[in-house]
Amino acid sequence: MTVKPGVFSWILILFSLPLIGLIVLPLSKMVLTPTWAALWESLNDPVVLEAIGRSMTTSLAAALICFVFGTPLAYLMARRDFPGKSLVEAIIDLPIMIPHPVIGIAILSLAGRNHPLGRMLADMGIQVMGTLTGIIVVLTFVGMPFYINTAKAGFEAIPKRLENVSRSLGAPMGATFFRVTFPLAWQSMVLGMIMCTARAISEFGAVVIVAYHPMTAPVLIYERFTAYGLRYSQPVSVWLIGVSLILFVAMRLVSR
Amino acid sequence: MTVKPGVFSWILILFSLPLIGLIVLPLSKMVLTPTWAALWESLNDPVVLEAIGRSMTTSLAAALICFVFGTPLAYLMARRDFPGKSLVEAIIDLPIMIPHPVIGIAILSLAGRNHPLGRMLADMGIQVMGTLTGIIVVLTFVGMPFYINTAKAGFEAIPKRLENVSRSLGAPMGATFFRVTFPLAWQSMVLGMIMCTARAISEFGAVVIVAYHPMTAPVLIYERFTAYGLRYSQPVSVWLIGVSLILFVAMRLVSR
Amino acid sequence: EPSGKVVLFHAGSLTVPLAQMEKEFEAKYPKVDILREGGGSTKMARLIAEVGKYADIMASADYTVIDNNLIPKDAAWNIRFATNQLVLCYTDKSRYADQINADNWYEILQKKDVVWGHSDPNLDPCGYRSLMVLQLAEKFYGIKGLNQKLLDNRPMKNVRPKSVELVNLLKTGNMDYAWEYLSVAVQHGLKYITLNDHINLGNYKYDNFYKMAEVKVTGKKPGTWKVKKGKSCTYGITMIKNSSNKEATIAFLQYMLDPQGGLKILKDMGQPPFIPCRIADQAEYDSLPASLKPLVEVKN
Amino acid sequence: MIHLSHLYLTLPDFSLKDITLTIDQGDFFALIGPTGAGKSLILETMLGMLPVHRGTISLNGTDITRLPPEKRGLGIVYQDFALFPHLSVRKNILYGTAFHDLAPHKVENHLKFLVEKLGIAHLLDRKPTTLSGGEKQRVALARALILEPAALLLDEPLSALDPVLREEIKDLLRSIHRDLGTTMVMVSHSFSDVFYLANKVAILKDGSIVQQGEVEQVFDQPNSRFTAGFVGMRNILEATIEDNRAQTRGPAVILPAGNHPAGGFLAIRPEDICPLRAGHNGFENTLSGTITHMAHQGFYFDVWLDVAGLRLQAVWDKHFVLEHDLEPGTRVDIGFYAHKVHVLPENTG
Amino acid sequence: MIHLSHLYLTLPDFSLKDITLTIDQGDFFALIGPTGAGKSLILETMLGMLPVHRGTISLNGTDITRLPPEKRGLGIVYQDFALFPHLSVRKNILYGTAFHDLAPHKVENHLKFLVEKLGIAHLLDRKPTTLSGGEKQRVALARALILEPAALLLDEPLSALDPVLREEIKDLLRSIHRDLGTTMVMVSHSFSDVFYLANKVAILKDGSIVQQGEVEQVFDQPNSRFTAGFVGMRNILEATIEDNRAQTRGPAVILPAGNHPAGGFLAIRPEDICPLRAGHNGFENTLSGTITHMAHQGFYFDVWLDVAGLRLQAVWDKHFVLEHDLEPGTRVDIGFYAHKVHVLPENTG
Ligand SMILES: [Mg+2]
Ligand SMILES: [Mg+2]
Ligand SMILES: [Mg+2]
Repeated sequence: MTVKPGVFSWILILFSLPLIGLIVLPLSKMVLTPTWAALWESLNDPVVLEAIGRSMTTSLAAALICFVFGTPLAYLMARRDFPGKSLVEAIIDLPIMIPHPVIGIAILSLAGRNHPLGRMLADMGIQVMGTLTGIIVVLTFVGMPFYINTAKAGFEAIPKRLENVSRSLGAPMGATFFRVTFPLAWQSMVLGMIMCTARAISEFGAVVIVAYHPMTAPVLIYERFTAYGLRYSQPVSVWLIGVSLILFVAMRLVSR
Repeated sequence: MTVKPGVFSWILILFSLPLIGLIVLPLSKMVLTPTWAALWESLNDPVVLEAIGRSMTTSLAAALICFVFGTPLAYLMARRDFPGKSLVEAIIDLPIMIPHPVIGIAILSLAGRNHPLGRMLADMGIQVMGTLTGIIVVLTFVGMPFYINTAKAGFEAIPKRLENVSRSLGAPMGATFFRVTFPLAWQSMVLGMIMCTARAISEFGAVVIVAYHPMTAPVLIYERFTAYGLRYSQPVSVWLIGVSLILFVAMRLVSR
Repeated sequence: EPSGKVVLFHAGSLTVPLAQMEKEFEAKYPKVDILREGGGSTKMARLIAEVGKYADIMASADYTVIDNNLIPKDAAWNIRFATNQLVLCYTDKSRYADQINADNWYEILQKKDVVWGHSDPNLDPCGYRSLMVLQLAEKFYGIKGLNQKLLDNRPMKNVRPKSVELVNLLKTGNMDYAWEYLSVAVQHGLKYITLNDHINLGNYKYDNFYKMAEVKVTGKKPGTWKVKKGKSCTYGITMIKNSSNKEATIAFLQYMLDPQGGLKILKDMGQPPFIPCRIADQAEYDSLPASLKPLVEVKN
Repeated sequence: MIHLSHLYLTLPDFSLKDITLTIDQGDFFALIGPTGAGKSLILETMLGMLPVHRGTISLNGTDITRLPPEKRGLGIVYQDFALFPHLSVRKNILYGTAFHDLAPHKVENHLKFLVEKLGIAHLLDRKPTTLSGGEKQRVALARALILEPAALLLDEPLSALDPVLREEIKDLLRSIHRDLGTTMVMVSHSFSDVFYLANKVAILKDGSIVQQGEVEQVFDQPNSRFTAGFVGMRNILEATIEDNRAQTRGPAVILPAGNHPAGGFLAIRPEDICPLRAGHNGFENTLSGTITHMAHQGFYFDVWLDVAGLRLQAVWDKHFVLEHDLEPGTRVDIGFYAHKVHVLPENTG
Repeated sequence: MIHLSHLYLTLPDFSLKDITLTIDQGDFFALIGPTGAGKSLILETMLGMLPVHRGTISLNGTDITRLPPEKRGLGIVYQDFALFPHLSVRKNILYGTAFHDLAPHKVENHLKFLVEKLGIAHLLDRKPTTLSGGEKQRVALARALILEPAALLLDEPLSALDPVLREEIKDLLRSIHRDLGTTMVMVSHSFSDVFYLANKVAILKDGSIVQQGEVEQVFDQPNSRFTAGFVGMRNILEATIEDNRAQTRGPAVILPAGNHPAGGFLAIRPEDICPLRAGHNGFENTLSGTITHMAHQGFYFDVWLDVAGLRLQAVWDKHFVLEHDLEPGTRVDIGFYAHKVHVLPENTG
């Protein structure tokens, strides 16, 4: 019923399998190993529930911060040319390449009382070490490139002409943004928030340095794994992944 | 000399500053703190050099694996429609959201002797736990979405018509790919490898579970930080970030 | 000549002296590569016993961790090789740094604006030992409820997995005071308060007093608990049974337990070694590799 | 000969339905229709880029329905030229020769001949990005022609060009077709291009062929309102018919002899509505009307007339209009032949 | 009145140079030139979307060079319509009214008037994605017109449309201009659209204005080879000139009286080269030639002639060609007026 797929297509498929397998095999093993009993048991463990809830809320908070402060940045990057723009682009991508412990260390060393910024924060009653605040700062750091790049692509996909028309019709830049650009880019912004939340939920290395307690789910999983072994870390992983997926699907549905 | 930038532009810039600051402030503090003496000293420490070398080589190896196996996958995703395509897309993005310790745990539990795959690997003399192999597997896992998504965007940007013309001129699919698609998408592939390497170089949580030794640079940084303190971890971070940046610039130049 | 890799799991508090020993030993035997992995002792032991991670040697900050987790399945013997004591560390910049002393430390630690912490009792012997110090202080100073009052001023966020991590929190000003082993305080150049022998867990002569302190730590699975009783800080070391490089492993142990080798480094770094090292009973002594026997005596 | 037989193709948002076409050796065949009618899809299907769901395509008697594109021997030239941007003009043109068993000196001679004919000999070492639109189109033509394709498919070859270049390339296509005898299949949405270049045409609408045949025949005898409008019959009048007399909403019109339906539409080209001049008295229909407005179109004028309540559009020679001082409000006598009145049945699209 | 005075604009890969234009109240002004000449850039500059590097723009005497777009009161209609896809047709049209101080009932009346005039009253609750190209263009026009802009800028308003729709929208633009008196500035690359719609035209090439003026005047008196080619003078002949006699590479040609340069080019429209018929004997130039080839263009024929070695192109009425059985090889006598021969100085582009 179709144009014959050549040998080449089969080669492509064959070569594609290893990477798909590399993702699917360990994860399905991971998800399928825990018994229902173990899953149920961990669902009754308040520590587990709290950690998952904490991961969700801090990651969402990070995504929200990215939405508020990253949207203007993404819009600037999509629409304006200015000297040093590619430097700013590189800076936005930096969090991807900075080793995770370094992220945690760098943020901690700013936040301590031996740094003016840390003293300022302390005077304002803001603590970073071992607080939800600190976790959110770290997660914002790691999630930001995902939000900004996705939102930027969304803005770039909106024809500049629509904004031009809006302005020619008397709408100043701000009104144009809120009446035309924003509603049209909304889906990419939600997608960006999903990407940002996803990246934030997975973070461990930077979080564990800034806050061992209160524990996020990845830290709990690590702690359980190292202290009790696989059997006690797997159910937590399964729940975390499951809840995340539900969250992402829900976000996508809402953005329709 | 230009159309007057409105209040709105200034608001955008103002809102963009916090996130830029969040990246720039901790990192510049990080990079500027170590003395030249400390930097020089750590450059004479074979452990540091080995760890940075190991991070570079394993990350590049992961990028190379992604290039070999991810390119066909990216091309399929860019050019073919098939049932379940969006499922495959979701699978490719999964590594971004899987908590890093879970990645390490999942890969270890496949590779252990309690799993048929692990036994098979063991019989072939392949060890995952505590080996460069294991590190590369983990880094491939975390870097893959970056390579595939970047390469896919590159393929999508090449007009399908160029491939159609090539085929109408007698070139089979394979020849078309290597003579037309590949040379035109080459830059995105290199960009994808840079993104993949960058992501891989930063990984800590998954690596530390699969291989504490041999130490990659982020593990060494973590170890130095927790055991000796900031003063001994910072120079390693600075060198790692510096070498990575040089690597990325070099890759971009080569791809011209 | 010994060669190959030797994987050494150790208490975080041994990181600095062991790094020095690794250097010296690798200089002596260039074909050997010592690979160290430091962490809370309990955690490291569980990594071997329960997760099945590979190690040749386990050196614990509490020798009972080896008895409880590794013997008999993963190890045959347990050599005690050094002692230590707990001190309260701080820096110039810590709040009330100019006021604190051995008599008023527990008042300072109750001040609302003071941030102090210790390592995780479930993962690190230094952690539960820090808690024991607080209990013993209540008894020793005769202040009812002191322990609880102190704990009330220490939110969970001030509990970190490894005691050595706290050093950085002190140095960056994220924390004011932290409980550490004396050796760690010396090695990292921290200021510290030395406590009365009754409460510092450093003198085995007070083991009977120490016994009154009891700390609940997590058991083999989440939700189960076991009780740790106070005891002087005694470091233990063992060789893991399934070590695949026994030659180099024993060579390192031989170097480490030598009063002119590893023990000297320990001593220089503020951690009093046992010379000679000690083992619990004759049966364990008999199971030692021959080359180690001269360095060890049976003594309880 | 290319033969498409009852071809069906279903895409998510579009489908081709029952396409049957025959393109003979040496034909210049045009596929024409409004945007989205499926013209380009037919080309893609002939090329083998899209899966056919039902029906067959044959080339010189061989079934090629399932053959991959590289084995079909058809050339394609796209609207946007689709030159390989990383290859020089020479390498672009020679690209396909690597996949065919051709003697090197013959390739070299053929290249020389083609670049001379197409006027691009001086461009061989340039990169495509440095070329103008017309130059690009010539290179794209050379690249396809050097393989002597069984047929050359042209997907709107003139759309992306400026008017001046468009004329140039139109002439070039005409001369290629005349001199090399290449079978051509062109997609276009302009009937005037078709008129200039093609000998056969198929008119598409919503994925189906509405009418096909010789260009002159389709031009003269559209079979539906749609085709009539498309081939430039701007006067389409509702009418009731009795014998060869049609009653419009305005005057009555004499039709050519023959059997006509009782009701339907009359279609008349504006250029067939002539002013009455001395010596032209063969018109079966002569009427009188008033010019309502006029538009100067360069060589000719568009003239709108009110003829007893009927609105008619005519195209008149510039010289005539100027010589007779025609302007809105002028009363004129007009005439048209009965055989220029096309009768379309009521139920056509 | 819009006045652009010595405007300069530099972009990374293009620049506008010394653009000076005056568009009077009620003008239909066309900007025309090949792709990439900078036509659309001038519109963007007038709108305020691009920074001007030198020069001024004034609207009714007020300098608006630095004014943001929303304060200029100019309307724009783009080739791709640029409707807001998330808003209904009604909300699209009313979009701009929120930013102007207009009485609600006046807005409602104006809306009603416009949608009637533009024939889109039945579409008000639809989403733009469900509209055809012509409908979209009407909505875009209504959206701009409801604000009664000082001028309406049209960026190739016909390019994205099918030929049939194109005629429709062309008529619509004409009637809007006639009935509402809106000043229009249209970018186009087709001279025939300009002819139909505009009263004034500026011809652009590589960012500069080559010629501007009344449409008829530019059409009749191009000042360069470039403009001559652009306005359809397909016969451009090298010549040496003495008094009013020009020697081409073929026959000699009589020029209109006046001062001519010693050398240069002659430009003649194909429609000005007429066949000699009875009663037409006023031609200063009468020549004899052979038809080399012909192309049927619907209403007319393109005819190529060899006249004593000179290649000339003519456009002849279809009826004339058919009545006289003209075909390639036929020998014909032709004539053209001296005043239809345009003399262009040597050094023009
Ligand atoms: Mg070593
Ligand atoms: Mg098409
Ligand atoms: Mg344009």
